[in-house]
Amino acid sequence: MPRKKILDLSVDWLSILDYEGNADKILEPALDNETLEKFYRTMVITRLFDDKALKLQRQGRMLTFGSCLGQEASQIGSAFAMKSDDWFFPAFREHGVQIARGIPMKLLYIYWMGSEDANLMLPHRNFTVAIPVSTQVLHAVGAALAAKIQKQNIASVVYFGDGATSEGDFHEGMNFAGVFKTPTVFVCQNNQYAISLPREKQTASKTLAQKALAYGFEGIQVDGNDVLAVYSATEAALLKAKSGGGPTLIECFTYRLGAHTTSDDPTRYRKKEEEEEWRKKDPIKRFRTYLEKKGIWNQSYEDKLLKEASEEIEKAVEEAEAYSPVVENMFKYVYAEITPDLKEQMDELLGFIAKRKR
Amino acid sequence: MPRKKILDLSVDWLSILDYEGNADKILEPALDNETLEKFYRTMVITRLFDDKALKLQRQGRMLTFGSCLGQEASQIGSAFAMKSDDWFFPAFREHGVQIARGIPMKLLYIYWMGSEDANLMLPHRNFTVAIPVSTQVLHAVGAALAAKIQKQNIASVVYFGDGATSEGDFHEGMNFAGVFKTPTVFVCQNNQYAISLPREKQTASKTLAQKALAYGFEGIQVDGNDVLAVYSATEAALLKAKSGGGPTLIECFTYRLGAHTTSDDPTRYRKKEEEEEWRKKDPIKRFRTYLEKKGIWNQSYEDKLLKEASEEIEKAVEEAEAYSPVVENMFKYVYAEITPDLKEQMDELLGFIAKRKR
Amino acid sequence: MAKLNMVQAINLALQEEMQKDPAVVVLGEDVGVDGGVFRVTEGLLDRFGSERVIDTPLAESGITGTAIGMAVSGLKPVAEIQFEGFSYMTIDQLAAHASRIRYRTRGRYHCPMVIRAPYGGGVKALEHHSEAVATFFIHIPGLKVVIPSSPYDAKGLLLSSIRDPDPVFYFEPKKLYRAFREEVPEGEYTVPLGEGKKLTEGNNVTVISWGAMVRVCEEALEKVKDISVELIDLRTLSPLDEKIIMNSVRKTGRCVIVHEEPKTLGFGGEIIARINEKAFLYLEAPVKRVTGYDIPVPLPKLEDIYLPDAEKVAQAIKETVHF
Amino acid sequence: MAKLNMVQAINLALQEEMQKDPAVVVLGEDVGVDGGVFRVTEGLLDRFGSERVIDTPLAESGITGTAIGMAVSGLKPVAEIQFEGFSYMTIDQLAAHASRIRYRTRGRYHCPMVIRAPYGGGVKALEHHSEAVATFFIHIPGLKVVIPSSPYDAKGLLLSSIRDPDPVFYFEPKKLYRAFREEVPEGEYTVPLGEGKKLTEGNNVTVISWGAMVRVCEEALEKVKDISVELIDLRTLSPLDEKIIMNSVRKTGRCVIVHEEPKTLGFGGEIIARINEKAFLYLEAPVKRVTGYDIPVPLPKLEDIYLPDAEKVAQAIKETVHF
Ligand SMILES: Cc1ncc(C[n+]2csc(CCOP(=O)(O)OP(=O)(O)O)c2C)c(N)n1
Ligand SMILES: Cc1ncc(C[n+]2csc(CCOP(=O)(O)OP(=O)(O)O)c2C)c(N)n1
Ligand SMILES: [Mg+2]
Ligand SMILES: [Mg+2]
Repeated sequence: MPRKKILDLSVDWLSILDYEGNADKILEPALDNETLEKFYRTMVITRLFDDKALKLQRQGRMLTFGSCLGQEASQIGSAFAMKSDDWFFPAFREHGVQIARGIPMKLLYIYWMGSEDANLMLPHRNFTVAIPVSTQVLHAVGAALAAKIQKQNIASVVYFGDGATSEGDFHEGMNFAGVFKTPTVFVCQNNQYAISLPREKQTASKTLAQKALAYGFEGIQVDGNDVLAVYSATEAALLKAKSGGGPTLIECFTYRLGAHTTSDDPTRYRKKEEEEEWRKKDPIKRFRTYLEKKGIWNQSYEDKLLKEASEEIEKAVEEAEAYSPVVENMFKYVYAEITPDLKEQMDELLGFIAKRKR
Repeated sequence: MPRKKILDLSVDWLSILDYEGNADKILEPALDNETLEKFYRTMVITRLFDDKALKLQRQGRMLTFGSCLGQEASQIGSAFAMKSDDWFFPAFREHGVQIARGIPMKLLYIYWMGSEDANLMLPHRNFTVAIPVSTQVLHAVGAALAAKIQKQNIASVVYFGDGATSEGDFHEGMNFAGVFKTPTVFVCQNNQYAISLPREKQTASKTLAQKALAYGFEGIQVDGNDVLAVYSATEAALLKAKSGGGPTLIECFTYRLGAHTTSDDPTRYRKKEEEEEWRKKDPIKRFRTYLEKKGIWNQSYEDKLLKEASEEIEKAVEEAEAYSPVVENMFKYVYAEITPDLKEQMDELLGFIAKRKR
Repeated sequence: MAKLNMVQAINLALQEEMQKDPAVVVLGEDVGVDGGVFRVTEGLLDRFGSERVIDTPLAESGITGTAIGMAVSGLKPVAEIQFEGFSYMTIDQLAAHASRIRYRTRGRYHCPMVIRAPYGGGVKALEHHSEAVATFFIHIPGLKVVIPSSPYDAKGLLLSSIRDPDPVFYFEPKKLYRAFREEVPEGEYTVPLGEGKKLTEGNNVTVISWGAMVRVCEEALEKVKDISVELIDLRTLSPLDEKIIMNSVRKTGRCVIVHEEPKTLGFGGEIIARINEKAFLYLEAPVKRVTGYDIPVPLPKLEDIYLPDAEKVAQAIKETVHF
Repeated sequence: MAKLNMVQAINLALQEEMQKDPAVVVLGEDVGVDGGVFRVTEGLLDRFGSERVIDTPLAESGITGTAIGMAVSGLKPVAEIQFEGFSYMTIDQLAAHASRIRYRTRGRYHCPMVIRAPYGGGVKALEHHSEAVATFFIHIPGLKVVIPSSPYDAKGLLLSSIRDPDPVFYFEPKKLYRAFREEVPEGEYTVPLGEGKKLTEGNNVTVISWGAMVRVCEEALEKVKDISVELIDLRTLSPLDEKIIMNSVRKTGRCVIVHEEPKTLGFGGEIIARINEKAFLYLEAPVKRVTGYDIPVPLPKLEDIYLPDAEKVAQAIKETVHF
């Protein structure tokens, strides 16, 4: 009757690959060489895509842009655990996931150059980015609940950052997922910062993974710079989700090597040394060592990959820059049918434009 | 390196008094007879206050009203752990706490009869009720943070229900409290229902107490029908808060014996048998057995108490019903100084009223 | 055909549409086992089961955002917010997401969802249970806003709202929930969104209103029998039926707008602006507003004098006609 | 006296007021170590320490509600919401609580807090970073709403806002943050809330605007030099300076209102309603609105044509004068 412990809870950590290119024998996922190579290739393309975006932005050819440098393992590992029928809900830094999911890079660039016309959610169940932090968590839960109701054997995977865990919508979404046991995988990329706020000041909990315990389901902290660990954890979570086991929170412990966005100056809030420490943990280099040992990677493979990827990216940029947006789209897609009000406003604007051209 | 447990977390349960009137010898708080008697008296007054309100409502003399029947131990035990300088933030069912904190019953009735004029936060640091569920959690955290900044050695105590833990504001408040280590005690009265929704459907976590773990501080589940346990847990949490130890979440495990409000019909969603089970656990009866053993309570004491309390309540009702609200107050207190707009609107309304009187 | 009150009419609409379209699901606080605090969803759980009638945890942004995810997945969620005073918490998800999904995806995805909430004052309720908050939602491009004033319209408008491919906020004037009954046909009929309704024909002055205030205007008409009033119930506030307003005001040259929303930035102001823009030369008197005041809705002791009533409306009509 | 841009002027106001009044504390996302994403709070942390300059977790309702608790405890919190597009999440706490504390306690408690947020378009920003959301806040009784259009006013209005005993939403037109400099005195001066400012005197037409659009109007005036325009910068939207509007419109008989907020239920409509009510007989032409369209603010490629510009304003002025 008096004081007693009534509940024991715990959180696990998962890492598979070390920095010498050795994988844990028991945990190593059974992936064929082709798949491993695809992981690597996509990580490299992501990095080049990202780098190109930063360059374009500096030249005034793009909007503010948030690089995912350093987070490639978290993104590619989780992305390839999904099936194409699964729903994907990004925040705004998931370029790697978007590329892995097959969204044409041209469209990604058009969006970040400043036009909604590229938001086609192609090829399938790839939601548009969510700029307001954490709002997408609820959409993912809703989509998963819908899948359950519609008896579709799919799951939804939603991405967000360490900062996002502080928002009310994160909480409400996690709680709904727990209550309705929705097939949802919550992928939190803990990159240690929300703009300038370090992880320790974002929340007083020791891990972000443990937040899942508040909602009655499992949270796991994964080495987010280890593409195999992230893949394994996500695959297991998806399997569980689709077999009725409910949601999982995966905290990918990683680091944002670049600035928050092109508007940000990280020297204001963190030490170069810290960045350097993490630079040594580069997820691409780490994976490459593994692939080299497996005989999948060598320098000539790398050279060829870089060349092909760069060409692909240049082409995407060229096409993106050739695109010019359609004025009428601003009014045409507010409602299924344009309202008299909007028709009037559109005609007025088109009148202005025509007059100016004259 | 591979999979390993990195975190162990737990939740405790606390109960002190059994149903035969025996207290756990080690945990029994050292309270003098006068204090114990005050606890009892306030619990009884609360029950009478509450009952009177229901009667008035049925006669059309009050608004919709939510009874706290069955939750008196959770309310009185925690209320008397506070000092008068501590901040108190209620939801809308904390009549017991309000009475314990010395808010005149007349004012409480005036409010529930439909006038803001009674919201005077008397005597000291007693915030007005929060009708929107969970919004008050943030106010309590803000007040506690202010106390910290102002170097006042006080704490804030905020009350809410099991349902409230699902709201975003609960989450944001708990997280701020954890990060800023505010002197805040979160008293969750888990009365097993949020209107019709049973606790198990509100959240998938086994306890509500464990939600604190997501924010890096302690949560404890307390026997909410045991006034001594609630008192002890709250006192300990307040002590911790005021000595810099940060916040605590106290889940008072109790039951709402009545309807959600006078508009509610609980037979729609729960079994009479369940109510009967809990009725046996009546917190007042339970405490009375203890007091009787201690020689504090006897039937003539009870008779006298009931008589005095009833008289006090009748007087409060009489005074409350004699009160009629001041029309100008609607306009006078929107801003410190009435704006020209509001002056105009007020004059117009006063004109209407004068005309009607004629 | 049965005489139904508004609660029954809304319930009937839900029953019929859920029967007809398996994509329609209902979610919200206490909508299932309890049948809703106003009993609007009564019987749905028994009939359609807990996969289609979902009791949610207590979280308004959560309900809204979850409904969005369901809507983009092919369902047609009808979510209930228990009282309009808690609809503030839906604004972010509605303004930032629901209303923009079609726009942001250039029509590849859309968001067919309805949020229902009881609306407005007049029932002596607690704080935050008597508010009139339409402005917040009318001002969100991409969202539609509907407020019926009768059981017949309530059913027809709700069916249109559920079938509408875009998100709709459907407000239910709670004062009218059980205020009166009228013939409400079973089965198929709809009242189109975006179309107001002339309740009386008149020449002297146009009176425009919506929701519970329509009934107040009707009462007021009894007090000004010598004046020929054209009473218009807008029914849909977004998109607005400008035509019905302009046709009437061009004819009468005078107009009174009645709403319980606060005056400043209540929808009345916008309507006056439109009249100014499109019927300026027809106006023979300033358009008058009878509205809630720019104060928080008072608790019930002062609620009656806060709300527009027949006398206030009648006086405004007289002043406008005799300007 | 130094020439400052708006960021510097706001920063100066914060520095001075924090120095003067120990009750003033600053909180928000990235306001401390980072100095704010626009550097508005730069240097405050170093000078006043982490108890008065508080980097919060990422939670807008949290920031708002926490500020409320601080304000009722005797502090004067100045909270930053990083972009106006995330201010929707503050509405519930502001509408349900901050704006009502004085009202609900009949003056026993009040809520002296300021929420600052960058405001509006024109800087080629991401989605939700270019929105003009004033309506949501003007419509909340008990809240005040301020939008400066110059560094001088920005400082003076912010000081008044912080000292105001009631909650104020202070919007900062981000397009003007670094657009120009002007003399901003150090030390004590305030610009009172609730008072507009005549920028030019004129007889033919009144032009009313606020925030970044004031500068667009000034540009437009260059294009209509033959017309005598009275340009009014409202500066405070709530409470409204009706007097300055009516005096001017009664003189000119014509009026154009320019705002970047969407047209429907933008504040322009309300102003037109007031003019209709109080200057009807003086009006010689319908009041015109030049506004954002009733669509989500488009991404930057189409932003320029979305926003009111000098040409659109000039055309409206001409049409109104030649009506
Ligand atoms: C609701 C909301 N508030 C503030 C912002 C501004 N903002 C953009 S990203 C960001 C930090 C996000 O941190 P985190 O979730 O850790 O993701 P990361 O940027 O590290 O990927 C902030 C504050 C926003 N986009 N949405
Ligand atoms: C934000 C909000 N949503 C909905 C409601 C309607 N409502 C009032 S009380 C209540 C249930 C509250 O449950 P709980 O937190 O467990 O407190 P209890 O009523 O059991 O004391 C609901 C849904 C409300 N007041 N506020
Ligand atoms: Mg981060
Ligand atoms: Mg409860």
